[in-house]
Amino acid sequence: MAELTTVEALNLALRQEMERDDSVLVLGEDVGVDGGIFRVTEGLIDAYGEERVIDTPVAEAAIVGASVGMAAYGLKPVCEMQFSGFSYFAMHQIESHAARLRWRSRGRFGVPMVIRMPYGAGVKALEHHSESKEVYFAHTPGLKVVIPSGPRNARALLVSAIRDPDPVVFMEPKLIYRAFREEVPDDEETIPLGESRTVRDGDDLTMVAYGAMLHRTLEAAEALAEEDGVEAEVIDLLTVSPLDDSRFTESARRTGRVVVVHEAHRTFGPAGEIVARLVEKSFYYLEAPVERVTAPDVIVPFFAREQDYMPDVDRIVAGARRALEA
Amino acid sequence: MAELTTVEALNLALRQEMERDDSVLVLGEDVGVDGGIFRVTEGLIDAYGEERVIDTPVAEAAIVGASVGMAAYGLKPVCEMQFSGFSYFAMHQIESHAARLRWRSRGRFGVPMVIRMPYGAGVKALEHHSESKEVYFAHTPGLKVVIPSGPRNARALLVSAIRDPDPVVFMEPKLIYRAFREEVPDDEETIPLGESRTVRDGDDLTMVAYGAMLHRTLEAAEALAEEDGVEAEVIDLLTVSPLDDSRFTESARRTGRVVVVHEAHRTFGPAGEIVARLVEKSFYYLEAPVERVTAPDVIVPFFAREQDYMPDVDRIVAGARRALEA
Amino acid sequence: MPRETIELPYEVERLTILGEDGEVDEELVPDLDDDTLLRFHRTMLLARRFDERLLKLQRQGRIGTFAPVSGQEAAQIGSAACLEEADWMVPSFRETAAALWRGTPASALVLYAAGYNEGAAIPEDAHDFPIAIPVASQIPHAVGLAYGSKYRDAGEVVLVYFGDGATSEGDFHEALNFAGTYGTPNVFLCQNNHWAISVPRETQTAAKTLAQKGLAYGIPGIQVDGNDVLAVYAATREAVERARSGEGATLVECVTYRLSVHTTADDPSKYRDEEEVEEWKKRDPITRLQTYLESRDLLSEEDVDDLEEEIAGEVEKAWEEAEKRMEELGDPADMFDHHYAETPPHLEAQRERWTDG
Amino acid sequence: MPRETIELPYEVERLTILGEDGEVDEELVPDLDDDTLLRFHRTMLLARRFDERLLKLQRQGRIGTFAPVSGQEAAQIGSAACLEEADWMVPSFRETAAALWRGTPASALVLYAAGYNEGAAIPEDAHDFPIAIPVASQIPHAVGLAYGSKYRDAGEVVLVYFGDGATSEGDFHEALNFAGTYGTPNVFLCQNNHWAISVPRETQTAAKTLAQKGLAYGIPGIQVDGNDVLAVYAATREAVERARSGEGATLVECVTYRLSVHTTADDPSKYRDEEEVEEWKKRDPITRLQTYLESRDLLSEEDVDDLEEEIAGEVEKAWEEAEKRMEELGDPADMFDHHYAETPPHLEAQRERWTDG
Ligand SMILES: Cc1ncc(C[n+]2csc(CCOP(=O)(O)OP(=O)(O)O)c2C)c(N)n1
Ligand SMILES: Cc1ncc(C[n+]2csc(CCOP(=O)(O)OP(=O)(O)O)c2C)c(N)n1
Ligand SMILES: [Mg+2]
Ligand SMILES: [Mg+2]
Repeated sequence: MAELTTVEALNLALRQEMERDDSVLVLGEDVGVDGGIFRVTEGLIDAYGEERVIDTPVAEAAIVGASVGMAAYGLKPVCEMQFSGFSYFAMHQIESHAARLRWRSRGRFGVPMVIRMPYGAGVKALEHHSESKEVYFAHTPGLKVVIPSGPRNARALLVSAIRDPDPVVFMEPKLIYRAFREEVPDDEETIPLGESRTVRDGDDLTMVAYGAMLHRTLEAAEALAEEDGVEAEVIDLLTVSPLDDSRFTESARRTGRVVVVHEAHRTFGPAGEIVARLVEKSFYYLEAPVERVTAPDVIVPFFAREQDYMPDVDRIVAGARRALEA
Repeated sequence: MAELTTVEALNLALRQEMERDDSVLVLGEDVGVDGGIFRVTEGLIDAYGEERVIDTPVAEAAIVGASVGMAAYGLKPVCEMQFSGFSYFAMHQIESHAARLRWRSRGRFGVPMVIRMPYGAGVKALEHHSESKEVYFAHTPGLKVVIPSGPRNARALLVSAIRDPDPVVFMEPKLIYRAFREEVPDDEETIPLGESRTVRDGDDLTMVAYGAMLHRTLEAAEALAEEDGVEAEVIDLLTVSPLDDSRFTESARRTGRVVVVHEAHRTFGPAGEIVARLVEKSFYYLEAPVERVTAPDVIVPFFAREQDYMPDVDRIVAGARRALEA
Repeated sequence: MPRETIELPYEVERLTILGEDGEVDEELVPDLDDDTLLRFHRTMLLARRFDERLLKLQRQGRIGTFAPVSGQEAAQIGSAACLEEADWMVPSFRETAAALWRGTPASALVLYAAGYNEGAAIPEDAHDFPIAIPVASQIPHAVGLAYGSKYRDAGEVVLVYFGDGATSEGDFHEALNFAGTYGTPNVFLCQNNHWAISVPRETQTAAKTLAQKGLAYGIPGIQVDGNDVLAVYAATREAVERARSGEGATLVECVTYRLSVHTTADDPSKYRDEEEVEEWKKRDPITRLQTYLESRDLLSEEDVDDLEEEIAGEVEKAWEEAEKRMEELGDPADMFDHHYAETPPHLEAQRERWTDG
Repeated sequence: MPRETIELPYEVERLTILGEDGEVDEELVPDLDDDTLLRFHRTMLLARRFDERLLKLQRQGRIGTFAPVSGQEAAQIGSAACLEEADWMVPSFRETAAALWRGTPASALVLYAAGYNEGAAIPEDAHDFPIAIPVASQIPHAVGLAYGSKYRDAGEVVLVYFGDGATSEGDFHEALNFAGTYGTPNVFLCQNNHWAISVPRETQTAAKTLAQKGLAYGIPGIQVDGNDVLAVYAATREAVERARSGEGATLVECVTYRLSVHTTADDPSKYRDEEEVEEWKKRDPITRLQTYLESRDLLSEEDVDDLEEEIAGEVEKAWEEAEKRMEELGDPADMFDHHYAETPPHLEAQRERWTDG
């Protein structure tokens, strides 16, 4: 058991899976000698060699496309898009092949690959380095989309993603890469994909979040408890697709009031689906309009404005109060 | 005034705009000598020459990317993705440049381009030829997304899209390309982007649709009138982004019951946003859960199953009845 | 020091063995036994007749859009024949002849054209990829497969098909560049059939040959008369051997011609002259091989008649089998199948709800 | 008939004019007046000092990530200097020197690095594109611009910068192929600085040179000593003239070196030896030009001292100006600006709501 950052925890997951299974390969830009620009793949090339830890040319479509071929061959490629904002270069390979090859070949070729990508804002990065377009992937049948919220679940989810027989888009919130440490067991730990978790109990309000926003949401929940005497239940999605709506719709039936938080753009964003599920499954229990606290429909601004772009604790609290007071 | 199919009406729009403004150029695969595989660009090369009607190599990213450069230069490229299912090859150019160049250059370079793409199922086409991933574009700030529903509005909207100073993703429902004719005035006609329209009046139920699904929705509305004595108001979005929620939220306040219909996949699909807007703006008037009648979260099956995949009149009627009876 | 020419280890050759008149360059004729030559001929003829039959079925509205192979049989058979069973074949969307050679049942191809997903099913052990429609997008997969073969030291070679139009896509470029970098056992087989739908080869690229594009990736390129099954075989064979012996990838450009429509949705009269087609009909790869086999007394007119009859029966049977399969595939809810190894709950729920109406 | 070599109209040359020791090949020296040569030197030095200052500011946490230009000044100035004002310059993300040559205020570059969108603002008449971060994605834009110039018969040439890594991206390929097909007036200027972050040139592609990739598109390619400002100028000048006279595009590979970090987020000690850097420091393009100018008595040690002082002032002023601008840019609600020519109602509503909290 060690106190690890999310980066270290992800590295542990990769290392242990590579150790366990020689069909696990890592590929991407700068993942080898450099150890990944965020150091997630640090040291892997020394341990497993350049055949298994592959520094690639700058070519996202080929990284994903070659991974599809490797996966069909029976390997388990874990490929990296250096930032999620560059994954659009590979969108056709993701949508048209990674997500479809099992289906197209009627089960002959599964595609057990993971596409890792740092995503989200908050680390003062350049343009395109702070994107949250998880909807592109979550709206694509055949994919799974996983977004951890801390070192321990990041590690356990990545292990599950690697072992999953289907393609998983694994989006890593940059903001929590090094923001805090958590105890991460040395021994194997997995979390089933497709299950959300309740992080905080409460009966007055339901708050749904994931990734880096979970922490701001939790802070907001504490503030609400302290300042308003309101106990919010906070749910961490962990897997965005397939979306586990069992917890948040159940919670909403108890609380009647819901806030959804994400740093993706508002319109046609993830919260829309969550609201739709709430309406479908908990309509008669809703006492107020579901509040969406999201980034606005603007391109992520250069970093001087990024904290203004992202939902912050104040905005989440304000959204919660609107839901509570409506 | 002539009775035109949607294909002919789109051709008319292109022709008249090219005639009027020599900065309008058309480019794409097979748009020249062949006249487009659906004949939308038929005859343009004869009238305007191969400098203005450009047959390109098979390279979607370059088609969009070169169009961005042309638009910045001061031209008005109307480029074609042969099918929307191949637009993912250009996703990075669309997201990272077409949508951003005005913003990035702080207004110096507008990007007055149109990306035309046939979309949707129903014409017995091959894999990838029946896609409805409008959410990819609608969730992308900086773009506009337009989806006409018939010859007359297709023509008027395409003219508006060409004259628009910003990039417009113009998605043409293949199913209505030749399904019916409409009177289309010879003289110029435009429809402002960003405005929905009411196609049928009613006070019992609100139905929201667009593209090819509008017609099935209208049929369903007639069936409901006849069989159930229910008068449904039917709203045609026309522009999916920016989304005009004024009509459907107002209508919902009158009817209390809403059905949203689209052929895109259900989860994280367009209806989610519509439900969220309804919850935000008409919550207290909603008498029943909003019903989503959509394609399921499956890859568009090969064509033997495509009619099963798409919402049909029966399913829309069934959805409406659920909304009415809830 | 100043302005000097850089020595490039590069040369593009063009190979023809069997001339248009059926004459051969004896020195270059590859070592092939009579049976194999006859199998070449038979499969080429089968592909042609099958194509014709599909065209009719399409015109009758009994199947949907498909991409005819007519004219490209030599390019496909000559190349596919170089593969071992364990080697991998990665097609684009026009590889009917290659698929038949590899053992894909013709009925599966009919089923595919009739709009049934099951037509794309790949048998459990087959090392064949399903049809890939997005142009050039299958090329990176071939590199990934080849990487797998190399990593596992399996000795399997991966041959991937694509067209002249495909060479313009970014995926072509990225994939060949990967192959150059990693020395993967790939054969990149370009069927330059002169057209990408309505766009002629000259508009596709200003390069004189497509073979020379290999230079960009440090891999050899060769141009072959693609209607000459012996030349295609010889060149691909070399490429396969290079790959198998660990020397890396090769780009083989087969210069051939699409004698028919692009797909059944296409009307070539819009963009090309019938004369051009007539010219190419004279170079028909099947006639050419047939003349050669006749000249070697391996085939008689009678044999061909028998063969035609046999093939007609085979084609008929394929259609009947496909029809039967279509009936068996009665349940449209099968559209929910095969998205994930295990169907997730939301999809199960959708299937149930869908089935209930 | 059989196996013959295809005549390819292709040759890749390598050009050096100003040697590492400051000696020149007199025959090849381009016709440049003394003032221009001195401006080359001044701007190269300015770019270097500006770089150094930005690095300090970044280490102090006063600006964010940026990509230093050090080592590539000759490649950028020698090429940018070939453009007329009305010609177009399309940068990637490391073109500080070229931008300064083209008249971009240094303060704007600081503002950009400090995370303000206004730092990317392009003046109304400038024919310069803003920084493009997605590797190679700016290359197709350059082809579109050039198409516009050709269509309008404007005589404007479009020069686009990119790195060695960029040649692996599909966008590079598709764009150069378009240019070959349409004969657009483009100059494709590749700064091969030997590294793409941590990936060396040899891993990037198995091609011997990057210049030879032009062959794939039927356009000429030339390799230039990229630390030799005279050679860069001469080669680019030729390419610009070709383009301007309607003969189409050229690929120019400048062989140079990234002396500094990839960006300030990068730690090169992870992947390259300091010795390699030291080797390249000996070929510093500024020293080389300075030696030459001194040998021609165009520059003295004193001149350089004066220049250094002047430049130090200029750099200081840029920072002060940028600081002032940052204060003026007080309102974070400006993040809602410039998405559309006219802000649509939903975005106005979001801005209002956002401003209200
Ligand atoms: C990415 C993509 N863009 C466009 C299409 C539409 N399309 C189908 S085939 C084709 C031309 C392909 O030409 P070529 O590569 O020469 O192959 P051929 O059809 O001649 O066999 C095009 C543009 C497609 N299938 N995929
Ligand atoms: C599409 C894309 N993928 C990845 C990155 C991350 N990245 C930034 S620069 C770079 C390497 C570029 O190398 P090169 O083209 O040689 O340019 P240099 O940095 O050497 O100037 C990478 C991979 C990016 N910006 N864009
Ligand atoms: Mg072709
Ligand atoms: Mg570089």
